[in-house]
Amino acid sequence: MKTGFLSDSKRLIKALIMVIVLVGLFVLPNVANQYTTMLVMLICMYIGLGQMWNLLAGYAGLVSLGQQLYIGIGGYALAVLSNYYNIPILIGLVVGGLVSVGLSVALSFLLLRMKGMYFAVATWITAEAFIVIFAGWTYMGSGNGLFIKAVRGMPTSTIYYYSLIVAILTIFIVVFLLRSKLGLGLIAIRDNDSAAETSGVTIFRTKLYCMMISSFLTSIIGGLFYMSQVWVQPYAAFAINWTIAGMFIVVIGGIGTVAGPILGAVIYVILNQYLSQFGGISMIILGVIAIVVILFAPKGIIGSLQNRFGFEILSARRDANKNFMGMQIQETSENTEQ
Amino acid sequence: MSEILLRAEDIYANYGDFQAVQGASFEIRKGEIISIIGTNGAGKSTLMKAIGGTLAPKSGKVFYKDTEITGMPTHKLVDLGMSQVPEGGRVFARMTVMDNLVMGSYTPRARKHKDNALERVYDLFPVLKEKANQVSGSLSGGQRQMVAIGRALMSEPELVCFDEISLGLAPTVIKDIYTKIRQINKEGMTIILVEQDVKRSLKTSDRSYVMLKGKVVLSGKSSELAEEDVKKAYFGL
Amino acid sequence: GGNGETEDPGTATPERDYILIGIPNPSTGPIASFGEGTPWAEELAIKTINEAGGIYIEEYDMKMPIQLKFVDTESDPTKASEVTQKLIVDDKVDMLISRHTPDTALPVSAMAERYGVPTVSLECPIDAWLSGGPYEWAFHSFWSIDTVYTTFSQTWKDLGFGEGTKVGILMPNDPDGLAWLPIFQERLAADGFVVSDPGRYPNMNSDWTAIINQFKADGVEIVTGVNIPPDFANFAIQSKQLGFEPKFTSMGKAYLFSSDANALGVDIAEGLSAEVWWSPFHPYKSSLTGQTPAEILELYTAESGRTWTAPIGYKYAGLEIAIDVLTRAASLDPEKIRDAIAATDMTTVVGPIKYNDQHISETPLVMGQWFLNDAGDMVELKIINSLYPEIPVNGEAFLK
Amino acid sequence: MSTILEVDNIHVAYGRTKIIPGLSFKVEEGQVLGVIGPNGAGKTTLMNALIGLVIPTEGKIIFDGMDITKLPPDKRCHLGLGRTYQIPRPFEGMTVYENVLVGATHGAGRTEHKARPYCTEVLKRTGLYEKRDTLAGQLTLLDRKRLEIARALGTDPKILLLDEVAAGLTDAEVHDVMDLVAELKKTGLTIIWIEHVIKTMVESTDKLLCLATGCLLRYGDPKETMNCLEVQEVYLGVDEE
Amino acid sequence: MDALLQSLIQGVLLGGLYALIGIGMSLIFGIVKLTNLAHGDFLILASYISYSVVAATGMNPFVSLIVVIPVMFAIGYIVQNTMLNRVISKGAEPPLLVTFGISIVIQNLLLYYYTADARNLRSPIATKSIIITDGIRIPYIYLIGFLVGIIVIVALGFYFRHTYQGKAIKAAADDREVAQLMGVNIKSIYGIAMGISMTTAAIAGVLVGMIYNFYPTSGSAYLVIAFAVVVIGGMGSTYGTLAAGILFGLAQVMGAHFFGASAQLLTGYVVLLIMLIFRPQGLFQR
Ligand SMILES: Nc1ncnc2c1ncn2[C@@H]1O[C@H](COP(=O)(O)OP(=O)(O)OP(=O)(O)O)[C@@H](O)[C@H]1O
Ligand SMILES: Nc1ncnc2c1ncn2[C@@H]1O[C@H](COP(=O)(O)OP(=O)(O)OP(=O)(O)O)[C@@H](O)[C@H]1O
Ligand SMILES: [Mg+2]
Ligand SMILES: [Mg+2]
Repeated sequence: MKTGFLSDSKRLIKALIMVIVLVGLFVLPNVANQYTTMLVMLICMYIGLGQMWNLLAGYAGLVSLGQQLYIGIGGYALAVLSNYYNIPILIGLVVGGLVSVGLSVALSFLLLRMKGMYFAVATWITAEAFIVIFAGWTYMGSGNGLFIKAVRGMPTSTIYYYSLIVAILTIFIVVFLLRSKLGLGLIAIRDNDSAAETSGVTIFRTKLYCMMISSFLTSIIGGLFYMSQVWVQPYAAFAINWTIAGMFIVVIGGIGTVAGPILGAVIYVILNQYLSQFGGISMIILGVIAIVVILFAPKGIIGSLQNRFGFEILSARRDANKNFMGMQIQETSENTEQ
Repeated sequence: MSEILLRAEDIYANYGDFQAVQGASFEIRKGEIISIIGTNGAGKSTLMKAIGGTLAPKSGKVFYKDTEITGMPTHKLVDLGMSQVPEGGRVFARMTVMDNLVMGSYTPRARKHKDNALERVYDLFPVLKEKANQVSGSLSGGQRQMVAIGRALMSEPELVCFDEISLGLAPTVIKDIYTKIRQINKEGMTIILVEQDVKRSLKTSDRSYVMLKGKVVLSGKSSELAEEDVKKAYFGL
Repeated sequence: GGNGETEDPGTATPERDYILIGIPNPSTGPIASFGEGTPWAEELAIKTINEAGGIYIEEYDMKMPIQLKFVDTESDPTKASEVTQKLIVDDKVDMLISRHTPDTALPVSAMAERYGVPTVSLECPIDAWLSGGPYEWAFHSFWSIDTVYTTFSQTWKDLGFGEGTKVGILMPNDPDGLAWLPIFQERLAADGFVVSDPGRYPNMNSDWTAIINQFKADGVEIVTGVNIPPDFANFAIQSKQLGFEPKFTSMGKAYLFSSDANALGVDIAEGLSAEVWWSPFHPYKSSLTGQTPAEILELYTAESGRTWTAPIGYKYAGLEIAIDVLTRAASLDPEKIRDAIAATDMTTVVGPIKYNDQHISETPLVMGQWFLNDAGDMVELKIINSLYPEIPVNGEAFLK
Repeated sequence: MSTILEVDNIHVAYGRTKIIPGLSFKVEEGQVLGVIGPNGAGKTTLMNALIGLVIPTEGKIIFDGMDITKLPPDKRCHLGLGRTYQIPRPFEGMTVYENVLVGATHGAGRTEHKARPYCTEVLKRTGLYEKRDTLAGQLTLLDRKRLEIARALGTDPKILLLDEVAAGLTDAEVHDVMDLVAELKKTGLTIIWIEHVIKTMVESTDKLLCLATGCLLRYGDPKETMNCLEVQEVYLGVDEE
Repeated sequence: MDALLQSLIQGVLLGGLYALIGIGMSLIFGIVKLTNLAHGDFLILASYISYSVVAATGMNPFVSLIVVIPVMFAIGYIVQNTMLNRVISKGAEPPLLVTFGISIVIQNLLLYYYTADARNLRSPIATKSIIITDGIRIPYIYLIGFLVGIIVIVALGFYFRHTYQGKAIKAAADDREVAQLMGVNIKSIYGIAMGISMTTAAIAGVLVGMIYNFYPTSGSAYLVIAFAVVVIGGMGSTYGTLAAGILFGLAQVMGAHFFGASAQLLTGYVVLLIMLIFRPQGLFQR
């Protein structure tokens, strides 16, 4: 058993590392070159996207193929509010998030009736339907989409900070959520819904909260993406590619882990940037990498490392002996009986 | 004495790093009923899995009629005439009762006798005939166990292994089952019983093996084993 | 503003000894057929100047060769924007060339504006490109939809379709369709044509019965619009199945390339007419080598074994403009390059380029029709109508 | 003693198949009620109806003076009905401790902090304390059954519904369960217990109910129920021992 | 009136084709519990294989099936055995990503070998119809598609209901381990299931290639259709898939008939979502 002192000092070191990393990230645009800043900015956005997909699929068992819906809403909210009403960008972000929450609540009554792959497919089809709706909606610029004129000149560093904050927020929220009662209920539902229900977990409400949180943040991330891209257009905004990117990030990194999407996003962004110059074969390479990683590490990179070395970074697991708050490297249970 | 049908030598089996079976050996002759007993977690089911091919043993050898079958894929073993009823009344939940039973006669050898075998199973468990077209996932616990047993019998095996056969069955049915087991044994089927119910298994079997913490700690003719010894071995006293 | 973000070399020793031009290209994905011919055409264009040692740059007092950096947009505007940012901030390109449909041209131009990178944009209808403006750093050349209509309607009138002719319009709900629609509606009406409009169908529409029924009911004689190739193919085949055979079809985008036209089958393809932005029959010459479009395309076919496509001309022209601009600017200072672009006045293989104050230069467009070849197993394009006197007609329009 | 649960002429059906065609009985607070009956008699179905996984087509279920016939399972759990599953359904991705914690927080409405000591106590009582950090997916059958009980207890129920928790256990282990039940009874918990192990039923229940094809065959004192001729016929079989 | 009848006919016929596109996916989805995001691309792969065969031999596209089917079956079998079997027990997401990886690899390999040019398997009957009245015609090719769809689906229904192998596939999906204990070769049975799914994709691919032009990226459009059909019909339900295909096809065509071309896709989706409200587990799922 570890002594209190030991775990305390471990915790201190951990906290110290975190602070250093955070400070480093916050001063990055001032010290690093512009490309590094841009890379980290993209990584932050994709971390957020991944975390939110992971929250749904990895923890709540809601394998969604429709996260692009909220990305699109986030982008459009920004465009509509800033173009038509001159509303500041940040407010636009939040309003987009709230609209998404509303939408997710409305859709929940439909989607949460479904389970497993029905849910997955239904979420996707819903997003596809939104392509059709937005493409036919003159106010939204129809198939042409809208230019978000207000962000045309926005410097990368500004978007960088927004993205960084949102990424940290998503990680924080996921960790916090999982260590909360809600997270416990989510995992219980994922493992066995009727047993969870008879254990007192209110399935609909628990899933609903999860969907609301994820739609809110995904939508904000969508806003960030479109801040950087300026042009929002229905076929791209509601494209399945967003969810696929999230899925790639999470599954490669390690589903059901908090660190997985972080690593996954780093790999995804760097790989994409690097491969883009290989023209015709870049996609083949990406596809092959995805397949190979999954075949040899089906739990993702972090998941497999955790299995091998028996620790978990940013664990959501509760230790029966210890208080669970505070971020510490915990050893997972070795089997007690021998 | 009749020939040895199955022989397991010094089997080790693991789940990850955890050793569930640590050097267990046993044998069974044609026409015998043996029972393997032991507390929960003794490794009985694991041993059966290791023999039946669903879990690759870490080391040790298994022979069936003098051919080594260690590590052979399960479906081949079934072709050879080994059948198993895994614990916990596992049925093909989305298939009908009838289809579950029919799946029992999957091997080419058994297909020929499908209709006969089906009649016999219905005879043993009349309720299954009533429920023939019900999806087996919606059966009661006991009914599932019946399906699992019936299904194994459908394959007309030479050797069948029942893991916790009476689990969840009502007393009448248990009695029937044991009568039936003795009967099919007389008809030539060799049987391994894995049971919790020590008394009943000692009474039914020719020989018994007692397992403790992954090892066989006692074995002998069931009728000659003293209850005291069994108890001791059982709890490792 | 973000324009201050580009760094100013300022020193006399260059970071690198070449000029770097970034070219996002849809090499994969749905519009990959536009991306075909890259990098062949671009490399052909820079060959002579690089062999001559490159372009003189004043700041460094030396000649610098041109290097091109291609990135794949996967036909996706999101990707296009990401890889363009990489070109700008990582590779620090001196210029961007953006082309091939709004899905590429718009996001690339938008990134050019954000980071202040001088950009030559081509091959995206002017109207669509302008919707992303106003532009400070990007300059565009292609034709406008108005010209398309004028060209189309001129052909119809020449064929004897007069006032009262029933024209069915087939416009999808995509940037092209939506841009074409109001202009066609307005001008068709002004010309006295009777319009039958079944509404905005979505791309990759799988069934055309309702549309065909309406065209049949309205007695449509001419069908016009702008479609992605698979949609038109499907529409045309179903029309035939259901017994709808318009007298004349003038469609944008749907069968520009020989492969698309021939995939329709000769029975359908023969007689279809389309807008032609560039062809071997265009009379212009390369500002770099004096080669004619016919010569360039002959070379292309010889080297790649593939038939020509119009985007190849625009790929080539983009570099013609870039080289001309850099030669005049003799500098890698973004602002100087930008000013040089603004002052462009030249003729490329696709026609004359001279930007107006909206950063637009319109390139010529003519009418083409698909004719059965001598063997009768393929169709080939001929020009049947031209508003530009310098581009000659080489086939006689016919009704089917 | 007061009546804690009243089942009033309930009819239960799955689709068109009627399983329970009208059943009524009452359970007194603090009692242990045994339920026996042939396979497929409807015991588990009855339990499903009590817990809310299936809603009776007719009749009423009254718990603590409240009509709960149509409440969903989670609400019933909050009110104080806890159950185990005949075929164990642990949350496989969670540790044993977390399994119990789910019920203790969501079911009993405690905060996680407050639930902690309670869970520890439940784990100790059910003999799972040693394995608290094991993933539930790796447990043996017995431990899964124990976990079923532990998880149900975690919800802090007023009525505990046990579905064949002793099946497959050795005599000694069955005794452990019986002791546990006796102990729980002392704390005032009402228990409804389905089991096929007759001896256990006779010894540890206050009342015994025998179901056959969904109907009440006999309800009363355990010994009397056992001795009833009809029960012997449909359930026990003619004794040969 | 003619227009309405024409739309009805077209909707039903299109539906048969949709069912054929969806059936292979439904099978794998419902029985092996695998969401095959590459189904559409496999279908188009079959179209290209047929294209190559036709180009090389000049045979009728239908006849090319004697080559295309075995090739597609083998591809399905191999893909399942070398890749999907390894991840199938690891939850829903890893197979999802693997099939997506396969999807982009197929798309881009096709692009690489066949370029982005439009292709088709046009045969002379492609533009011919049975003329009933001047306003009502039944295109041969759609009629063939419809009939083939029905034949394939009925055959599959029979296969799963009445053959040992069909039952073994279902059994293996329900409980791998126990299926092995019945003598099922678990390694090959999923491969066979995928092979069958690919066989239907081969047939659908050839039909689609005869009706529509195809490109390396065409697969995604068919994936959406397959998904819609599967969700409406209920996973793994063969006749459900047929009914769903027809319902979806009719919904689209009638939507366009009554509300204009812009409503075509949307009506399809709306019908689908309404279906889901009332039958969240699909039309024919219990
Ligand atoms: N899938 C698994 N993963 C890890 N450990 C396991 C697994 N299955 C069983 N074990 C462990 O292996 C040991 C032996 O288990 P086994 O199921 O063979 O026991 P048993 O004798 O059949 O017990 P029971 O009578 O309860 O069925 C137990 O300690 C159990 O915890
Ligand atoms: N979903 C369902 N659809 C149709 N019939 C069902 C369904 N669930 C259960 N049944 C039937 O209801 C009857 C009662 O089942 P139940 O599980 O209540 O029996 P039980 O008394 O618990 O039996 P056991 O002792 O074997 O566990 C059985 O005949 C079973 O086949
Ligand atoms: Mg066991
Ligand atoms: Mg039961």
